[in-house]
Amino acid sequence: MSRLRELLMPAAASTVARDVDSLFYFLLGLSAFFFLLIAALTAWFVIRYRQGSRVRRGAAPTHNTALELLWSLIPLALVIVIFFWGFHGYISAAVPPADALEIKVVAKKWLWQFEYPNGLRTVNEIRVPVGKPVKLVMISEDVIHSFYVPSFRIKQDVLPSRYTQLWFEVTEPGAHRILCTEYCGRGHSDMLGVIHAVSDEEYRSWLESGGGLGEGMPLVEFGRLLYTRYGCEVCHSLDGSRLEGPSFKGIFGKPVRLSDGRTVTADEDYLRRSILQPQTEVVAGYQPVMPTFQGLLGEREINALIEFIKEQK
Amino acid sequence: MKAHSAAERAPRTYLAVLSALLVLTVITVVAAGVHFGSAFVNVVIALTIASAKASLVALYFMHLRHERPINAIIFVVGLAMLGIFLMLCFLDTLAREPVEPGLTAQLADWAVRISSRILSAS
Amino acid sequence: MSTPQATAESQAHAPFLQHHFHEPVQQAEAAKIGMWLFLVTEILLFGGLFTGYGILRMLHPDAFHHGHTYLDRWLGALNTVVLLVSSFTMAMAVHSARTGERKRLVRFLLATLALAAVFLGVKYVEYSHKFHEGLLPGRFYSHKGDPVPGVHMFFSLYFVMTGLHGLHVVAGMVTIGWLLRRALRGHFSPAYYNPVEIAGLYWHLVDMIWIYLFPLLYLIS
Amino acid sequence: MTGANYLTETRGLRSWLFTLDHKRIGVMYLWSTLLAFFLGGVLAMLIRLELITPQKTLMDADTYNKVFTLHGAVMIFLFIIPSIPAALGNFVLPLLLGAKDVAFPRLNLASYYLYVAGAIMALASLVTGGIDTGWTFYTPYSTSTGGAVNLVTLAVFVLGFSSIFTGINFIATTHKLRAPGMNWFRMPLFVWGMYATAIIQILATPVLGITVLLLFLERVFGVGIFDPKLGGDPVLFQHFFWFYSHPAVYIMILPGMAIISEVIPVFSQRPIFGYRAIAFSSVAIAGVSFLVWGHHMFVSGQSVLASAIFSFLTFLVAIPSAVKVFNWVATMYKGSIRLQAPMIYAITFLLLFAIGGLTGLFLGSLATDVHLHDTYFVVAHFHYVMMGGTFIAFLAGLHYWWPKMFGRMYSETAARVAAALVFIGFNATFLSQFVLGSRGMPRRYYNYLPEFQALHVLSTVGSWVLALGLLIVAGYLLASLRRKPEAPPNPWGGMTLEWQTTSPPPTHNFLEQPVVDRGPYDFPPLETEEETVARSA
Repeated sequence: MSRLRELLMPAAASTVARDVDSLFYFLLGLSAFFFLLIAALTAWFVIRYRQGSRVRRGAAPTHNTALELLWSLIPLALVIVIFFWGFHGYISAAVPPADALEIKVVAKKWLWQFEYPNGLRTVNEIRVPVGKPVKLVMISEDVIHSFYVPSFRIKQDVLPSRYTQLWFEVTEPGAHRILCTEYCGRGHSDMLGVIHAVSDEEYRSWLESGGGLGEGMPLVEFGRLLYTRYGCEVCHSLDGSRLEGPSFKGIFGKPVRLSDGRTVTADEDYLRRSILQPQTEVVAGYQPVMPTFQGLLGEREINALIEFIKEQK
Repeated sequence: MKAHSAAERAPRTYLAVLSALLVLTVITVVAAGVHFGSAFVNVVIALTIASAKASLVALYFMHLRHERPINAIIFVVGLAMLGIFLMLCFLDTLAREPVEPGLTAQLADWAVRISSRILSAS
Repeated sequence: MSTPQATAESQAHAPFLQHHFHEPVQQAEAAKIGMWLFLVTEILLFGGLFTGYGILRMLHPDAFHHGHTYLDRWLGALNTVVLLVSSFTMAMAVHSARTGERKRLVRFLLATLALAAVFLGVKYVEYSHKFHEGLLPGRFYSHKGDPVPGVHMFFSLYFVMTGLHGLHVVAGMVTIGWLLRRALRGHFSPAYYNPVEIAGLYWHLVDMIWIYLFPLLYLIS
Repeated sequence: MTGANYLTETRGLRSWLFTLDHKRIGVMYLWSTLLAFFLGGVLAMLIRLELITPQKTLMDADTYNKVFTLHGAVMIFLFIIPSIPAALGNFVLPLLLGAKDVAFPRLNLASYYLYVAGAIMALASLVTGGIDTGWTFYTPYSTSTGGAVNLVTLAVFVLGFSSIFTGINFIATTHKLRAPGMNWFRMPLFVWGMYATAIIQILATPVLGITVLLLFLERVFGVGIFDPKLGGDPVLFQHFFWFYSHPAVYIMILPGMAIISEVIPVFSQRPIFGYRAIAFSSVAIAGVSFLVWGHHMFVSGQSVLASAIFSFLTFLVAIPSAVKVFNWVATMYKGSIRLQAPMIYAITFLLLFAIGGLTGLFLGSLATDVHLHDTYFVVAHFHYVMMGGTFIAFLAGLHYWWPKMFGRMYSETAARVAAALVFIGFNATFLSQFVLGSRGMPRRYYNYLPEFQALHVLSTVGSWVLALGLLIVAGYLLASLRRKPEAPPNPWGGMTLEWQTTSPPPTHNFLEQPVVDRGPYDFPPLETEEETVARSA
């Protein structure tokens, strides 16, 4: 049985997930029963009463109030049970406990940005303690996105007009995938994130060390990690092909024509200005849609990215 | 059809209906100036006057009173669907605050919050 | 439903009776059912707008209250009276068509047309005042000095609702013009006056929609 | 049947383009909607091909987004909503009622031309930048993206009126043009189904009209009702959109059910079980379908109270559908069942619609919907109900009335082969998507996680088998048109009025006005066991 559970659903990893799974399998059993009932009856009638078969036919009833009442009330009772079971699960998932760790989430075209109460900011990745409730307060900067963690069985649209919230309490340590489920354009399927559920101490030490991303990693390699982790790859290709933004292939040191007609050379300063204030110097022929990374990237991260771009010959 | 037998007095009926409509228009303009408790009550009054005028037009000018009932049924079903759409959209917009744990506490809380919001709203 | 023989006789002398109907009353009632169904789609079309209006008014009550102060309450009231009287003249037109008085039918149709023109005239005055003041919908709202944000939302809805209603008034005028042409040609008689009656139904609905528009837009307290 | 019929009485393009005959309008609708289905099908095959590999296979993200948007829009607005009511319904409804034509023939032709205008505008978006918003046009994405969204929103507005005109026609016809002696409970259940569908078409489509009109005004004038930056509420757009779009799925399924309620009694040679139950449940579904639209918005920021109410009402609307399925199965009890093409598709409908309906329970209950919303589970659910339900019922209706429409029979063996391929291909394509969805694969994804590739490949191969089956269906049906029109007036032994006239019928449907004195399913009593034994001895 557990092998079937693995096949059908990702392993349940949050407190809420368990009742969602039990309701899911109850519904699966119920549906299988009714489907087999209908299929079996149909098959039996089609074979037994096929034209020309010698079998007692006589006057069959064209309506039978008792039977019709029966097969209306039984499904009605069943669906009312299912409703309350589902409603109970939904309410308990919708109400975050008071002492939950609150993380601010900002969804923008094609990346998730997180901010911890102590000001630590990360992109597309968060680390949370196991066994403690975590509450996400979410807003979007452009269109509607939707925060979905399959292994926690939770999902909530992220609206541009107001805050929506979501909470979970992880039971299984490990990495749990975040996906966007509300269609939001070209990078909709690239808005992937990950939740690392770790023990309390590891979480606390990670928090103090300011995220500790890329410790001891050479700059270029750290730049490549940031290139994927911070979603640069969604708009800037490495092979020269044109996406939402210009490709990084061979641009370092080259003259670049801007949309306002000026020409600048793509040196470290230009790259740094483009990372922190992307809207000021947009390359000709591209839209000013790049979000700013001001406050999101420390000095080490910016240097790593520039080194990585330099390497793209 | 019944309508033909009422043919002679029709002009007088239409005149009576028109004057009633004009009077109701005056009333609605005057009523808008008076402040009845909350803005919500004013809206309800304005809409009831408007509905009175609309039903006068529908019953007499549009002959719903003395014709086959199918037309009136179509009209009423249309209004019912509009009512459902209005009601459920309003209900959703009103009840959007975060919720309390526990089913009964939750339902009680909603009832209190929505009624208070409606009375004080708009 | 009559037998086939009766159909042949009634088809012989009933004017404008289409081949698939047995007698004129059946065709008239079918036409009215069809018209009422179309009126329900109009009610739900405007109903959607009223729902949007209601919800946005609840989200921005002060903006709507401030917005309505720019509307001229008396012009709105005048337009309401104009449309109510035009409903009366339209009802009288239908009555004259039923009783076969062709001259009165033509006169009442002309009166309805004239009143509709007056209505559109008043709307033109109001719209030009709004354009002049910069009170335009959504992005184009350029009026300065509002104590409350979001007043553009009121004017977005104002222009969409009254604009769509105005379009329906114009469509009504075209229909009445077409009725006038046929009335002058003597097409209508007590045995056949369907088009006048269903055009009347349409016109009364346009009036009913204004009956709701007037208090909701002009009289916000 | 030689002699003049509606196909041969007048010839030439003008006689078709300006016809007021409901049968010709039905046939024109049939070819137009089948063309739209073919285009939608090609787009579906492109989607499945792209999804063979997790990364880019043959197109980039923007093209993929435009392809799946157009697939959704074409299949819904250009095929599944008009197909049964406007194509088969237009042809058969007056015949079933014993009438000469629909109540408003000119309105009927206007409806067809509005459909053509809407189709041209929608397909013109292909060349003017395409639309990548999904068929749901959710704001603020739809108001901020480029492409031909304005054109397509106007196209949907126009198509809405085409649907409304059909609805007006059917209700007026059902009220006013029934044959002498045919009271409401002697009407065939197909007419009840069309009546219920027409109610929804009239009450729901106008709200779609105002929704796309507001979307158009928002893009052009920045009206701001749905735009958060101007103070609007994007969730309000979802309320407007789904107030139409959920009843629209009943505009799609009720005609399918209507056909099944005609086919199963005829091929079991037994009166339908629970005539009034089915008739009233059709109208009940039409009514309750307006109360449930919020189950599309459980995780969209809708309030918990509204979600609870919508979830409860959604379960109420499941009951009439379940009752109908039980009634159809009960009809076959003690019947004399012939497994000819229409009946094969009717039984396929029963099985696939049962799966579609039951998986709706997963999406109707709040807790499981949070996990399954906007995943491939939903894609599989609505394909089971729309394609497995409505399209398969459309095929059943097409095979059932084909002799009456064109006077030709088609090859039964080819029909059986095609039906088998369709059944296998369909289940392979969409059963795998249920598992994709429950394992957390979101819909409308261009790239996906490598662990899902196996199921996607299975689904793509399944779609090839399904496409092959459908091509065979098109093949033998078109081939049958080349034969001489020798179909008998009543090839299946039906008791409803359309079988009392010739195949294909004359322009005025009946040589003399039929009079009805008994129900639509009064078949001759079946031989008891003794009579069969005596007959064969």
